[in-house]
Amino acid sequence: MAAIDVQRLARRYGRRWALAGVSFQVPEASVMMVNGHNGAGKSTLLRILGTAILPDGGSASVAGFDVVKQRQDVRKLTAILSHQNYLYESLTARENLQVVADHLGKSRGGIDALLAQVALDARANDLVSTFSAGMRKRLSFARVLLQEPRVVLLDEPYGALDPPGFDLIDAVIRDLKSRGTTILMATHQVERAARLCDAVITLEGGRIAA
Amino acid sequence: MAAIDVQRLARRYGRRWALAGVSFQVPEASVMMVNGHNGAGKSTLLRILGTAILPDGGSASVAGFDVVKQRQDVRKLTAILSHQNYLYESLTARENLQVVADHLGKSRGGIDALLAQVALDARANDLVSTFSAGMRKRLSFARVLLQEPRVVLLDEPYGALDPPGFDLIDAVIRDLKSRGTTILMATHQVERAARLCDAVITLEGGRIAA
Amino acid sequence: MKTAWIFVVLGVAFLVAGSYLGLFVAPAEEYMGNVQRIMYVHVPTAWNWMLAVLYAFGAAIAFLFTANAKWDARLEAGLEVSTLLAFLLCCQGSIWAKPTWGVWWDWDPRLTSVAVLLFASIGIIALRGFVDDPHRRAVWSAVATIIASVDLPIVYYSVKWWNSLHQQQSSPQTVSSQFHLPLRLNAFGVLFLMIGFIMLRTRVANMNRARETALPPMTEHAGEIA
Amino acid sequence: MLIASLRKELLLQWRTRSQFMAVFVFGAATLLLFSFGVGPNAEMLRTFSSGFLWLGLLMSSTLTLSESFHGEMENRALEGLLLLPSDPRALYYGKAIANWLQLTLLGCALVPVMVVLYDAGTTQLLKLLLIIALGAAGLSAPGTLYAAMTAQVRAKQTLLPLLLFPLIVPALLASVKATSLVILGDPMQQSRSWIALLGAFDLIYWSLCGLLYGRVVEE
Amino acid sequence: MLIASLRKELLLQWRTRSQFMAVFVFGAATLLLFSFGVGPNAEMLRTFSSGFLWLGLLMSSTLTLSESFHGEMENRALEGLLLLPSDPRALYYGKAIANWLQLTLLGCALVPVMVVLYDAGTTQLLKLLLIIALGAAGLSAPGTLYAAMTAQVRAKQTLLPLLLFPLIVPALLASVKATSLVILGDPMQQSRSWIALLGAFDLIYWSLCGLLYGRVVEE
Ligand code: HEM
Ligand SMILES: Nc1ncnc2c1ncn2[C@@H]1O[C@H](COP(=O)(O)OP(=O)(O)OP(=O)(O)O)[C@@H](O)[C@H]1O
Ligand SMILES: Nc1ncnc2c1ncn2[C@@H]1O[C@H](COP(=O)(O)OP(=O)(O)OP(=O)(O)O)[C@@H](O)[C@H]1O
Ligand SMILES: [Mg+2]
Ligand SMILES: [Mg+2]
Repeated sequence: MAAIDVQRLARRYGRRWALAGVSFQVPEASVMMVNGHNGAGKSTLLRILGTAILPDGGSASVAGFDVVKQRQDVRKLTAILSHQNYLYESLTARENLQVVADHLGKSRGGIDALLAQVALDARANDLVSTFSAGMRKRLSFARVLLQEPRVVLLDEPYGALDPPGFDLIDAVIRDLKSRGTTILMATHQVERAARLCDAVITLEGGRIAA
Repeated sequence: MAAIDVQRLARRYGRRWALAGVSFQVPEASVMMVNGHNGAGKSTLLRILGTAILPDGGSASVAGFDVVKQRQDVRKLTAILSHQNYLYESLTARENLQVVADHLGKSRGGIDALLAQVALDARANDLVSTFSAGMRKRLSFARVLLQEPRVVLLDEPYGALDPPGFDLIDAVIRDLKSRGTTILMATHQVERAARLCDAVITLEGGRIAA
Repeated sequence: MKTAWIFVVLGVAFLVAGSYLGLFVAPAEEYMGNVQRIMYVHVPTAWNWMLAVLYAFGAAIAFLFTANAKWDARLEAGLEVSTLLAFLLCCQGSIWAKPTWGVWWDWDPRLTSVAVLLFASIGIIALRGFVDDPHRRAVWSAVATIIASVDLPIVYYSVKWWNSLHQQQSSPQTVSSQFHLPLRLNAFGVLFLMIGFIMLRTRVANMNRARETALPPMTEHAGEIA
Repeated sequence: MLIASLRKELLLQWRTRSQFMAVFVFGAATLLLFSFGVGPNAEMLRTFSSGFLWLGLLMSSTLTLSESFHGEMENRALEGLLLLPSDPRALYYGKAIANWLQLTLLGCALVPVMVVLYDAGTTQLLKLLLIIALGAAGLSAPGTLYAAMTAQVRAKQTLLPLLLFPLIVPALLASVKATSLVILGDPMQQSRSWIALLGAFDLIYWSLCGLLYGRVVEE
Repeated sequence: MLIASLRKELLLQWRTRSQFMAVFVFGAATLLLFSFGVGPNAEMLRTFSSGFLWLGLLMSSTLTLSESFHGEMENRALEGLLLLPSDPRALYYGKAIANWLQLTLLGCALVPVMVVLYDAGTTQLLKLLLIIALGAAGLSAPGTLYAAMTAQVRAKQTLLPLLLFPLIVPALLASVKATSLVILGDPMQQSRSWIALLGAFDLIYWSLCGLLYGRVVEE
């Protein structure tokens, strides 16, 4: 069974279709890249699959659960790296991850290792409000990993990262895939992502380009 | 005379030096790339040169004017593309540019051409709050061009843009340079930028790496 | 559409008849004189206001359970008509209060609960103006309407308790039978008018929503729109 | 889950504790302004003191409440928590309890200000504390719900009081009445029934708002 | 430049015009709440009416003022304008004038509410308009300055009234006094001198704040 199954999905903002009927599948333990121009609807697609917003038409299931009717089940198994980074500005990097761990009912034990993985261990006790653009991206990536998701949705994961950061993302994606995680990634770094991906779809004006 | 002249520039946030004595020059009508890891101090450097923040030590001049003592002169000649995009969310794309033109005492005539240049002409009358990440970036780039600056400071210009957007930026940078504009660009797209640049500096922990 | 206009016409007819009787046929009241004739609109307005609030409350509950945009349109209509009625009620009451009680306003249970609900519904209408997303707008106004309606009995009883020492209202039972007919006529007049208005307003709301959600056609690939 | 949520709220509040001081000064300033409005009439001031106390607390509470969603909205952190997933009710009660604690503290801190400004003292401090705690609960429960709503739209500072104030009237009236009985003397032992009424409001608000919160924060 | 700035402000306000309605309702609700505080005492209400009117306007004004910097701060648009460069004074006066217009309008809209709620009418409408316009100017000039300051920090909603209220007291007192003379009758023609005083405050505020604005918004 496909890890992500999207059928004629549609979503509108006001009087404009951001997604106008998109269908595709992502098999388990594979990496798919979503391409497309600015405003093509990539973020909208990922936000629907991550159950952050509701679709206006069609259907989609993630890890076997419907994104409208079984939102809580979908949420248990997916994590999304979004344009919004979901960080508390007035908490430190470590506290941000601790809050997530607490809400997931996880132990706080693995947090330091995660911070080291994204090269933020030296800044673990600094407030997020003092972080540079790339450091925020790193922390929100760590936040995604902390959730140990079965399906990962990455919206522009390379944005604001430095070259070692690019390599970090690549390595983690390979690792996740080898452990059976499914990854859907929207990015403009086509060449870099192509090396990782098993499949590619291109959106154009809310539809899959021919 | 160098278009940008930076001497032992330093800037701190709280007890951490974001820039710890940086010196370099950028000749007129040339393109320089600033490299460096996340948190190396690139944005801080650009914001000082754009007179958005003040340095804590050293000195810098842009187009012959000191960034501390002659801020208004510097501002007349420079434009900065910053992590903050300086856009009014509740105005449309066109109105945003009109506001800038009005404040500069420029005519509003060239705005439509600019919008077409960044491929936003179809969305000119939509509110910025409905724009995708890349569309905002395009609009703030148009905002920079509207100022007709002599010195351009670009902080991560490729971020959030799609591949045609990358090419657009490259073309515009080449064009600006051929017309005598000096460009200082901080980016992580090292290979792409290397094709454009006349010189490169790399920051590391607020210093120029050896 | 047609029925709505029939209701409006009927309402106006009843109101004209009732008001004619109330103003020119019924005798003036003993203590208050002619001012008292405001009662013929005041009391019907009050009754129907309560009905409108109930209607809005019902629509809000129905929306939360069905998520059907139709209920949102009904909620919007009910809310606005009830706001209008509450406003009229306050105006009529104030005009009446000035000569009888010597003040425009007084903090008695009825008045307070009307004022509270008037402001609450204005707040909800304002909220609707700020939310662009139609779904959110509907959910939020339904939630706010429910809370405000639950609040209504609480306000009524708490204020009653609060002011229990100096009640100023005379009791409706003292109304003599000569006043009944115009009162009844007007009550039905306002009721019909209100039903007509709510129907018309619902239609406008549905049309607004349709316009707001008017879309260029999608390809045949697209799924059904909920 | 509730523990996790409450812990987070308290941590956030601790980080922005200077806000509490600012709100307190604001409340005190409001009390002062009221006394300006009434003019130099000591007897009148004492009579209205409890009303002014609660009005001051009400005004300040909108600041506390809307601030409590500031950090949640900056990077849409609240959405992030919901997607984990977290139970919206746990998130709600965590925040409502934290806000309740802060408002109770604020109310207690404003009492001495009232005593000094309006010459309105009492010896029944425990009873006063109880009233303040119950009244603050009545503010916090719907306040947290509405703050969640308005935090997501423009003009939040305006809409929050607009929606909240009418709603809060019964709890406010009961609190004012109970407080004024405590301050001005309560020969007929009426304050008990007001306190009971206040408790009843709290019960209704705390259960109803917890149920509705999920609908408000989910799209 | 001033034209450009004013034009921008009016456009922004037009886009957020629903905010104005909301602030008005808020102001009206505040007036209602004040009368709750005083209780059912008609004579007293009339006496305090002008004080309450101005307090209500003051409360509402902080909403208008801080909202007027909301759009500027979202993407640091104000910084963007300063870097063009724009003259900070033009930016200031543009915003201050726009805020003044809005507050004057608001004050006028609140008068009928006051008349109805407090039974406090007058026939000297032109004089009242003058007082409201002058008083609104006294609110808007320092208010815009402080709103710029507080918009850049956390807890802005709290800090703005806190900083503004003490500063505004003289202008407020003069406005209250002048208004109450207009409403309650002015046998000794004192209102003239209060209006003159108000004008003098305005002159000082408007010139001083324009000078200081540049220092506040530049780093
Ligand atoms: C639920 C709302 C209301 C209901 C059911 C209601 C009902 C009534 C009824 C039945 C009467 C007739 C009493 C009589 O003539 O013996 C009355 C009188 C009156 N009402 Fe209302 N009313 C409501 C709201 C208001 C409001 C908002 C005002 C505003 C000031 C108001 C002001 C008055 C006045 C001044 C009288 C005459 C008082 C008197 O006879 O002593 N009422 N109302
Ligand atoms: N909140 C919103 N309100 C209105 N329109 C929106 C909103 N968000 C997105 N849109 C519109 O929906 C379309 C798709 O946007 P989306 O953010 O999904 O694009 P994207 O593919 O992620 O673009 P980018 O590469 O620039 O991030 C765009 O036309 C955009 O203007
Ligand atoms: N407002 C701030 N308060 C405190 N520290 C800050 C602030 N802004 C930046 N810093 C710190 O200054 C250093 C340099 O930040 P800067 O934003 O210049 O980095 P950068 O090179 O632009 O990084 P990136 O590639 O991630 O954008 C970092 O250590 C950062 O944490
Ligand atoms: Mg996107
Ligand atoms: Mg940077």
